[in-house]
Amino acid sequence: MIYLDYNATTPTDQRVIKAMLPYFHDISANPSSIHNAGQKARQAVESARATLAKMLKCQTDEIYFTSGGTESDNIAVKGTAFAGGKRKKIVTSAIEHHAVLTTCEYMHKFGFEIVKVPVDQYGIVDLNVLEKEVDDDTLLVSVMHANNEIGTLQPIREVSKITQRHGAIFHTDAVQTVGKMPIDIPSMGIDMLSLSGHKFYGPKGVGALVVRKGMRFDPLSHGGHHEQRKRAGTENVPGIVGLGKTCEIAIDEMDAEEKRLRKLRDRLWQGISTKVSELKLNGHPEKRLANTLNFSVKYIEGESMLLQLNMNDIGASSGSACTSGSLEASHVLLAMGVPHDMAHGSLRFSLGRFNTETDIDKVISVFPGIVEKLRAISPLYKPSITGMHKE
Amino acid sequence: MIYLDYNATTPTDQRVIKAMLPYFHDISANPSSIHNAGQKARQAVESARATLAKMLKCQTDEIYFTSGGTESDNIAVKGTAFAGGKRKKIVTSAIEHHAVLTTCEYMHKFGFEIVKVPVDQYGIVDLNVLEKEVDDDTLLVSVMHANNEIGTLQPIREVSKITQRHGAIFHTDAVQTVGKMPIDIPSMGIDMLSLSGHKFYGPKGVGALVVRKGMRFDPLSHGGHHEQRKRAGTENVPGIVGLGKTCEIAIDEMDAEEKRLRKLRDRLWQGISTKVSELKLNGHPEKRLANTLNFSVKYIEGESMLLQLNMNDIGASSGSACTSGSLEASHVLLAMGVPHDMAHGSLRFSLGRFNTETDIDKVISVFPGIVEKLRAISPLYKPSITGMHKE
Amino acid sequence: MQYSQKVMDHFMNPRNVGEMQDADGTGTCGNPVCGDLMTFYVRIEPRTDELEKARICEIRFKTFGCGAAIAVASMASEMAKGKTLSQVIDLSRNDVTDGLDGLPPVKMHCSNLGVQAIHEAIKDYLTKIGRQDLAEKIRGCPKEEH
Amino acid sequence: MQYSQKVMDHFMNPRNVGEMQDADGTGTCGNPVCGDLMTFYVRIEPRTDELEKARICEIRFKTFGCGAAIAVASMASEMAKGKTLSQVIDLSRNDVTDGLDGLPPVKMHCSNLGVQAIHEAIKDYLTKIGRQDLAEKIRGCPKEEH
Ligand SMILES: Cc1ncc(COP(=O)(O)O)c(C=O)c1O
Ligand SMILES: Cc1ncc(COP(=O)(O)O)c(C=O)c1O
Repeated sequence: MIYLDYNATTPTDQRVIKAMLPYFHDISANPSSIHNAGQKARQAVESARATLAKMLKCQTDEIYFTSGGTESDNIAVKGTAFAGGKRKKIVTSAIEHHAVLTTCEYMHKFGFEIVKVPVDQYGIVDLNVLEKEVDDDTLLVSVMHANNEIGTLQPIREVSKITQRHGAIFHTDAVQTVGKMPIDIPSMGIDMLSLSGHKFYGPKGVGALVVRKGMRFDPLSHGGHHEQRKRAGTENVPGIVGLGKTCEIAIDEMDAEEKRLRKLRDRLWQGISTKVSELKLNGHPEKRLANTLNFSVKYIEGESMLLQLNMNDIGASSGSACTSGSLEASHVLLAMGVPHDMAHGSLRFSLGRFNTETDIDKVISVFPGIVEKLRAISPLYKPSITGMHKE
Repeated sequence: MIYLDYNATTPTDQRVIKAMLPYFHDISANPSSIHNAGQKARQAVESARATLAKMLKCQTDEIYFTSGGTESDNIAVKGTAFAGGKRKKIVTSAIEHHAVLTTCEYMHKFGFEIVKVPVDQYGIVDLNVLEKEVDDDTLLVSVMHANNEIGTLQPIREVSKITQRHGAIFHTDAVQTVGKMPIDIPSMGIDMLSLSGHKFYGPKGVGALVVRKGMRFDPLSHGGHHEQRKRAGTENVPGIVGLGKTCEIAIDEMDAEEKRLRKLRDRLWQGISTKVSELKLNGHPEKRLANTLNFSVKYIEGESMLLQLNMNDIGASSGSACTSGSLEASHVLLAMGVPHDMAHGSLRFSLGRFNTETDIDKVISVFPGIVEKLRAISPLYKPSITGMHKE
Repeated sequence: MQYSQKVMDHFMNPRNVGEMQDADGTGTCGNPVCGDLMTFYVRIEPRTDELEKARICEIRFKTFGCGAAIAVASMASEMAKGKTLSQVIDLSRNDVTDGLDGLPPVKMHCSNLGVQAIHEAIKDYLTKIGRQDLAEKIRGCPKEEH
Repeated sequence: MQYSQKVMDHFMNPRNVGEMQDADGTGTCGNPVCGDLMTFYVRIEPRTDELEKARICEIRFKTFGCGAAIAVASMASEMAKGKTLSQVIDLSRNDVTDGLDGLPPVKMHCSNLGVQAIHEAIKDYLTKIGRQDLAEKIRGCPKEEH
């Protein structure tokens, strides 16, 4: 299969698997145990923590290991909200991942006011609205670094500055950027940051929340005295070791990889958009993850394209409701003002480490036929009667 | 190292590692993706779920995968509490794992009354008190199946009956029993059950919460539509596959293993207690996990014994405060009425799959010397002046 | 999404796709907001109002929608073809789903659209031949698409 | 728990362990409830009340406690031995911790017990020789062990 769904998840790098392997059986004790076996596990965990800190330019004791991006996001939102204080407003954006969005909405139940700041046609948060909404009652501002569906990058520094002016906490979901582009937590003014291993060639089921010193938050899971008493549960040692190795590799390779993927992605869009009519690029043309291409195909629906691609051994994803088990189209595309039918007709190709030019050219050669076939059976597409449809 | 700390964590079985390996790289897509790669991952997850259901005699859709025992316990307590309803009382036992105990205590903040039912000298919950405390205002009763420190087994069926009489929900933390002894969720009257992979030769960072159909609970982590929308986050596919394999092995081997370990453990206690004076067995002599031996050594402290054992390449654990980073001795031993100094002087040997008679005999031969050495420097031990001390 | 082989077969090779310029009845259910839209065209023979006699002798459809929607439309068209109107009115979503060897739970809503749109086409036919009274008795698309 | 090599050395081979039947001063800090208890015995020479002259010429201890507690007692005993009372009174927990190349954060409370119990033994000595006034100026064990 030509895998073009790296934003959904990535295969674990073989070097990462190799680094993890000894920690399943040979060095498998509990890092909280005082015997030598436990201490070896402890050292491995702390050394991974140091690598993460190095990559993100933060302190080691600012890193809390979690089970993934979703848990990190939930800790950031619920943890800060439950930690108390007088502020009762949470400001987020309309295009957050559900791990932030649904979590914020859930906090309504606990008396918090939730404000979702709108985005422009490219999916960039409206800083004017943000500026107006963030006030001295605002506890938390959560705006993601890059959107997973469209890849659009947010103006993190500006959001942080507005947040700081009102003494609120700034959280960013950086699940899609960590390991793909440089991040400098202090200079970007980030108070809390979520990341997830499996989005950049690390293992699934492990992530981290970075919390700058001095921030108060309640644990999401209570229990033993792990992770500075802020995240209970026996440490997933192989997972954490794997995450450390993942970061080590990313530090070395991300720049070159970024350039390579941008070229491949642009080749893909170039190839497809010259061959297929009536496409619409979703997301910002430049301020966008180098590996992400999202566009809508007029008159046809996303899942049916995915199935056809799948029959051609190409794996991608769609912002169509039909793939998510709900009737709603992608909240991200709708928030950007994409009409419902075009939102249902969206496709996301997200590229990664194992893609080659040959992969891309295969997609370019196969895709037009798929569109043609599906448009032929679409009641919305009537070229014979109306000629070329326009927007 | 002679590892005798299996209740803290177990090495992952080589067969489990082997089962997991293909799911890191080769079959590594997101189970929510509709392409073939995603569907292969989905099938692996669902097949693991079926194995768990088989082991626990429950339905497949009653199983929710989590990141471990702590998370499962937290979902059970917080999820039920936050789901709403009029009932405002949570009844638990004084000897629960911190993942239950601290979590219950935390719920006080949200207006819940928490009652910790005391235990007898063997660590068995007082059913009379439980009977009195569980009432029509009780939302949840959480009593563990076997205690991790002393191994004592709780009268689950009786607790369940009392709970049911008042229409409350019965949760049991079975982290220490799943895979070690047979569990039949319906016939034991369990509504919710927590388990954790790394306690029975599965991977760390994966566990499950079993919830009988019809029980309402709020997710602990909100986000995508995973696990019937009750536990968001990209599935830890290799971990889940590993957990499935772990259960498969347990189904086959647990009976024979239980007998073998009981013999080894009794040999250990027999050997130590005939050679060392003034020991006290902690936990119930019979109603106890087959692999767990906990006792207190008068006049000396646990961690110092652990360090000496460690110098002899033996790994064990202790209920002493000194190992946990708090000044309090084990809440379990104190709840059983063990005096503070004896609680500080407790040791836990927990046996497992890779222990042999040779291991046990080594411990028996080394241990008396360690006790002698430490007693010689203890101000509490004065055999020369008072002769043999008595309780 | 686990689709049966039947679903995939109908999705990849949908039967009776197309339009019909001079259809006796046409029916459309769904809308692009929900991500599914189906239009059916039927030709009736004999063109009578006797539901037991009039048959769907030709049927065509077009679909905007997911794999399930396309397969459902194709399967429904096959099931309706050659049957009397009375038989077609008795067709249910379950018949279509069963014909496809089942659908994933999240896709069940698609299975309704197929028969609904065909029923809508029959209503259209009956209305056109002056039998609003009969047409009204048939349920076509639901008023509100959620 | 990551102990330094020095800690492990003192733990495995504690110096000056034992009791003293006719000690000039004894001091006990800690209690078994907290898991740490130390008793120090000191012999003073010359047995004067001049803090600059009187020296701890012999010292013994017994400890109930964790590895850190035992190592701390051993290190503190070595540091105090041969020193004048004035010098010993100036000894702090940090001196002991530094002498041991540090202790894990959770063990820092142990490091206090060592000097405190020796100070307590000096208080006892000064009291016995009739200098309560001097004894009162020295801080021994804290009133309440948490
Ligand atoms: C932007 C973003 N945030 C959060 C998540 C959730 O991360 P995880 O799947 O590790 O829970 C994802 C991916 O699913 C994501 O893309
Ligand atoms: C009885 C019991 N409950 C819960 C837990 C927590 O499980 P985990 O470490 O998988 O979070 C443990 C072990 O740590 C335990 O022994």
